[in-house]
Amino acid sequence: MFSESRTTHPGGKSSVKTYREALNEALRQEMRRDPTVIVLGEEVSGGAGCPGERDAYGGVFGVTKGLLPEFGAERVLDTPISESAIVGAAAGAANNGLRPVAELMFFDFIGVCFDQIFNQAAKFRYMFGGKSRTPMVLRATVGAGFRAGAQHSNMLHPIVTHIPGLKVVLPATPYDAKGLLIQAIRDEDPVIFLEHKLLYDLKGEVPDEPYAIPFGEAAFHREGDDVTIVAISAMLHKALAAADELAKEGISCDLIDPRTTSPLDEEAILESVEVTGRLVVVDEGNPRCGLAADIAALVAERAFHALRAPVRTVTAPHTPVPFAPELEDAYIPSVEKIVAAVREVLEA
Amino acid sequence: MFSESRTTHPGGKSSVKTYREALNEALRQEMRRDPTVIVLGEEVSGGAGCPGERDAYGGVFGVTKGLLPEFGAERVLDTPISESAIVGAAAGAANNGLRPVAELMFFDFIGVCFDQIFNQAAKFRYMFGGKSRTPMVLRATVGAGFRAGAQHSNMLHPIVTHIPGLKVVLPATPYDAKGLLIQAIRDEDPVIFLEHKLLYDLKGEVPDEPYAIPFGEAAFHREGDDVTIVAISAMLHKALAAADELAKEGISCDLIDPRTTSPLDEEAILESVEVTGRLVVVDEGNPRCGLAADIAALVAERAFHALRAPVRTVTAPHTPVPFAPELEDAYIPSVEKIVAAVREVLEA
Amino acid sequence: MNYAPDFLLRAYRTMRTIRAFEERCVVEFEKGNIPGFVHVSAGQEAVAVAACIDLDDKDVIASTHRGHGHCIAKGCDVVGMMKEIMGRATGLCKGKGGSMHIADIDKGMLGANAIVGGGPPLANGAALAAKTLKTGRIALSFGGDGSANQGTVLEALNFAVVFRLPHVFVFENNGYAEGTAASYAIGAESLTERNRAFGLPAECVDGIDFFATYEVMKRAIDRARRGEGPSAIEALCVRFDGHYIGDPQRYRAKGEVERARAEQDCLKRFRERVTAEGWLEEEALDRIDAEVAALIDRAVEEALAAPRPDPATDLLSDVYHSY
Amino acid sequence: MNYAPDFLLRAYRTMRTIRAFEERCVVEFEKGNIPGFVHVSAGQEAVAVAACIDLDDKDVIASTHRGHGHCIAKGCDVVGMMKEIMGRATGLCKGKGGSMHIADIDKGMLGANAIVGGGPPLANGAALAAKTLKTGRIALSFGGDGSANQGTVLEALNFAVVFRLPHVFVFENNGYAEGTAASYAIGAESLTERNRAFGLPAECVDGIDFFATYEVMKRAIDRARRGEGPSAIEALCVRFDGHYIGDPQRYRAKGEVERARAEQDCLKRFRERVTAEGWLEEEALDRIDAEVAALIDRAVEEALAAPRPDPATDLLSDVYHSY
Ligand SMILES: Cc1ncc(C[n+]2csc(CCOP(=O)(O)OP(=O)(O)O)c2C)c(N)n1
Ligand SMILES: Cc1ncc(C[n+]2csc(CCOP(=O)(O)OP(=O)(O)O)c2C)c(N)n1
Ligand SMILES: [Mg+2]
Ligand SMILES: [Mg+2]
Repeated sequence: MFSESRTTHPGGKSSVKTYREALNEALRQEMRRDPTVIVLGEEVSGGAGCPGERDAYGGVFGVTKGLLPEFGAERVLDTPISESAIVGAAAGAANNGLRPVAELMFFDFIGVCFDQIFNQAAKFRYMFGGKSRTPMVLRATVGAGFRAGAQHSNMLHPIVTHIPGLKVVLPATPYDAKGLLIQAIRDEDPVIFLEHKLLYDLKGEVPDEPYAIPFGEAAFHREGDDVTIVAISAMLHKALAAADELAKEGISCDLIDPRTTSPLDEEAILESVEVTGRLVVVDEGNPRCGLAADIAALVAERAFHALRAPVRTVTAPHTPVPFAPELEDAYIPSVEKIVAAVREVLEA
Repeated sequence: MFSESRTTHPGGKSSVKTYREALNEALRQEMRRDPTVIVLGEEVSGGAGCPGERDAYGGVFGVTKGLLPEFGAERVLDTPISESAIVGAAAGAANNGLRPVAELMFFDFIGVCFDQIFNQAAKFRYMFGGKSRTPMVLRATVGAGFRAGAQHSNMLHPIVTHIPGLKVVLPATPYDAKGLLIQAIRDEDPVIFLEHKLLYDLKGEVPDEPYAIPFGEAAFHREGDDVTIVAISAMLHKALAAADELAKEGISCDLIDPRTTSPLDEEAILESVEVTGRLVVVDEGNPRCGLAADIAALVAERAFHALRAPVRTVTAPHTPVPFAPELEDAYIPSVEKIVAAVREVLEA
Repeated sequence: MNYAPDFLLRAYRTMRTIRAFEERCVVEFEKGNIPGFVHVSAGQEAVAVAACIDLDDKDVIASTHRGHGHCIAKGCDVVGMMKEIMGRATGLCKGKGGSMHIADIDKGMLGANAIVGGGPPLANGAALAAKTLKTGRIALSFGGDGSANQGTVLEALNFAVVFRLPHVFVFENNGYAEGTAASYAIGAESLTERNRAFGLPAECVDGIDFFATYEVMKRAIDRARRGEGPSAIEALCVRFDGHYIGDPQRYRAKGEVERARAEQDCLKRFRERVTAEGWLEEEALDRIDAEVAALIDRAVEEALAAPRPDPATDLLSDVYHSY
Repeated sequence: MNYAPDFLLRAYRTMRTIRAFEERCVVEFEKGNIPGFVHVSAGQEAVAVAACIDLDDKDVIASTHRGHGHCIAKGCDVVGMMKEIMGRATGLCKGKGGSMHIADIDKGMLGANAIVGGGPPLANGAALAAKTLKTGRIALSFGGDGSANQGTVLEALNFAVVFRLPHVFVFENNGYAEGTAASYAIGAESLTERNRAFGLPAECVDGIDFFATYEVMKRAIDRARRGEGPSAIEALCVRFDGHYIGDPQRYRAKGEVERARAEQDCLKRFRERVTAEGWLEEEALDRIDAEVAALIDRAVEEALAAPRPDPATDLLSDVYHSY
């Protein structure tokens, strides 16, 4: 089942694919269509300079598998561990005729290359008076649940959402993964494309043909008029479970996945709250200056008169991501917490 | 006049000092008191290795002037242009007996050293199960209005406020500058200390003796019951002007400067809104996932029932900082915009 | 080497244009006509021109906070530049960039850069595009002695070597990074040896001597164009002015600047050489000086008369291609 | 050099402990007793031990994602380590860190580091503290061949030279960074030459040979202790396992790992040497093997029985000293 959205999906055949496969297909199809699309990053194929096989990894999560054999080392570049050089190369190349898809492996590594992202790629167009085009994609994995600890489990989407000049995408389904990645590659602006590491094996029906999902268009996953739930990335699935549980009690939720945090489909959220009068925002990121606060503030400012209860945000706590499974599980917003938040806003 | 706050300022003599002088005095007094306090950064004295004078700059804004002559090159270190090495050195030294005050010059340079800040210094204590202490201060200048363009004029406080493990301080007055910097140096956690470049010449009465202003305690600059205005850093002064203008029309504002965004004095804001029922948040940062949204969300979640009007945020737009004076002036929240926002929430 | 008169005239005109532009920037800044803070490159003209004179519009340079000279050497319109630096709507970047972010993509000028070390990774990208698309273009980045200690620059060197990118790294060693000596901040005995150890040809040249510098640049550029990979050039030069306009420069020795202006002026050296060798006549050079002076006068005049940006239309535009 | 039997026994015991610990990690991981992903250092023991054996608790090391060996060599309690890696409340970091963030400040172990290149800037800090406070301590950082291309590491080298910090940079070159060859990713012909060009003594050593490695380390450490500044050591070594436990290692040659285990085992080499020289008896070494095996059994047993953290009390604590 496709996520419902204002975008109509393409006709033609479709098949069940994982999120990983959907991403891989998007890359493959765009690389076939457009010879200026290149992929670069650490281990995007794997085996560079080694005595064994090339394409040994195809990305640490296997997303870029098979690209090297098909497109060759000129278009699939395994790089040294030099993230500033990777992002800089992508940004510079994007201004000079390529459409690079750079991979940062874990988005937690943003700290060693943030300048090239936020001061360079993001600002070129504005600083240069509109004359620059930076059609680059920066792919990376985000999120907790992998027992990978404090330096490999962050979301960090609020940090890039904050930055003018960047677009920020967080697909939650295989369908969205393919369509949004194709849009990201075709887009003329720098796009931060964040894949949740717990979603790679998620399956869903995905059209075989290429299709692009426009940015700034939310997907509507459940319709209801008691409460609006906004959830993104892996949290969509927790929110779906919560909505289904609540449905059993006759509570109907309007469940919206913005899919892109920049641009944000403000209208979808505001229109929903106009109807429900109640808002729960679920986000796996940390709370302070986070996405949940951003959306809560939007509603408090622009749909206040429709609000019939306090806004509720369900987020990770203001702590790093802990390693121990018990702690990590408690860190990540749970279905129970979402259900409880919905009940609270209904009772308020 | 001191800013009013729950902190009582020390007795003894005081004198009129600039924000710059207040910061310099804080550094000097703490360095005298505690031999483990060191200062490092680019041009913190200036003239290293040069044929001319040492202490040629004393910091590009003169804040660290005179420290080298008094404390010597062992405690006042001019560094190469290597921000990751600077922050890493501070974090590593802080775990080994020093209290480094590192300077990043412009906070816009965070992009080349963000990993050492957010993945290292900020997370040590948690990752190491509470066994680490990282008493370091990272000073930097923030803000627009200097005609310095897109890469030297950002606020970026939301990005560090987002990160668990960091404390974030933005003094708006000479009195707060001194007291908060002393607290920052004595604090056992990593502190991001952000000085607004338009404030360095601001004058105010400052006690001559050392004093520390606790973090997480807002300062109350005007008392009123029509509307709560929250404003930080240079925006406090715009908000003061707005409040004074509104006072002429009989509109009384409760004007709160949180002074630290992490920890945030949530109670001060919530209590005020309980009385006024109306909130305007003024922040020079960009709007998305910004501080204004953070505070608006706090109130929408925790003081909703007191709210009698939509929350209004007055921020910079979602653009880089432009160079041309006309554009930069329009970028920065103005007194007129604050006044208009207050009128709006009063009319709503 | 044999230099065509045309080449020499072009080199001289460009160097003189930079000098006159920079000197005028100081004047206009002090008059209050230029906002912000401005870093001029007077004294370093020979490096900029030697590096760029053989490049064409499709080759790409990445510059620094001290970028006016690189812009002019790369062919940017000085009137558009002056307008930009004065924050005018018709400036090269519509007044949104200013001195520290001036750029002209059409001229292969990928921007000044207010982040020390910001440019070399970007120039790698331009070089990568050239290599992948087989355009035969090259990229060239500028950086100061201070920038050489920035991690982004060091990793960019290695990256360029690994991918054999057509990228010439130019390090303008003017002895200072703000008020810190290059010899203090670079721990290595020799920046050039350190560069070379990254696995690319590295040379050190007297950046006051246009001809020596040109020859070194040419070798590196030709090599890059032949697809043989990157090179690194350290050009020793002198900054005639402060780090920024208004810098009291207390860290410099007394008389240092005066001596440098008298004895280490690349323009004077150029003039002496070309007239001594009988390659050009004094009169031709004087004529250029006069023409350049007139051009700069016109640039300032036009810039002062140029419209200022309008917040209503210009503040929010140009952030995205579409949003 | 003359080695006291005591020293040799200690070296052997530590190396054996690392080997046994790592081999057991693989077993326990595969049983599902260790969550997350884990990088073991079997094969590289000689480097860790040679680097740390002369350090005391007050000296500081900064480690990497492949840090168990460094921890053990620095004197961390293996029971506490196993608990940590299993995510237990009584682990070295209360289960909050895990394999990639294990640390023990009391033992001068400033943390594994899941960010490649994260450690060297931090070790500079420890070295700076030692220098400023004149404690006579030194700092030592570990990094892989892959980490050598990270800008943070390169600038940390220069920074250490500028301030003459008592910091020994150890680069464990095991030929691979994940599935990328060191020879591919390091553009320079020689990492050691590149290091040396930063202005510090640099050496390359056979990291399989404990004795050779120890001598090189000792020179560097003594030098640092004498206040003569940093050094960089590249130790050539072999990673017996995959990049992470479970890595199919398709990028390695067929038979490569088996050959390495047979021919390039630092523990076997050590044994051969000490017995051939008549420095130690086989029995003494066997006894150590047995004792270590028992210790690791006990570590696993205790770890499996150890309490798990309680979200109610442990999730929100330890973020700040005070807030
Ligand atoms: C990342 C970063 N750090 C510090 C600065 C502040 N800064 C601007 S120019 C400069 C000195 C640069 O020296 P050098 O590279 O030698 O260039 P020069 O000014 O001599 O042309 C410094 C420290 C900056 N702009 N960016
Ligand atoms: C900044 C950063 N980039 C990439 C990674 C992913 N990563 C983890 S280990 C590793 C390889 C490191 O290779 P090397 O330094 O040789 O150490 P080894 O694994 O061989 O011990 C990579 C790429 C990371 N953790 N951090
Ligand atoms: Mg310089
Ligand atoms: Mg390795």
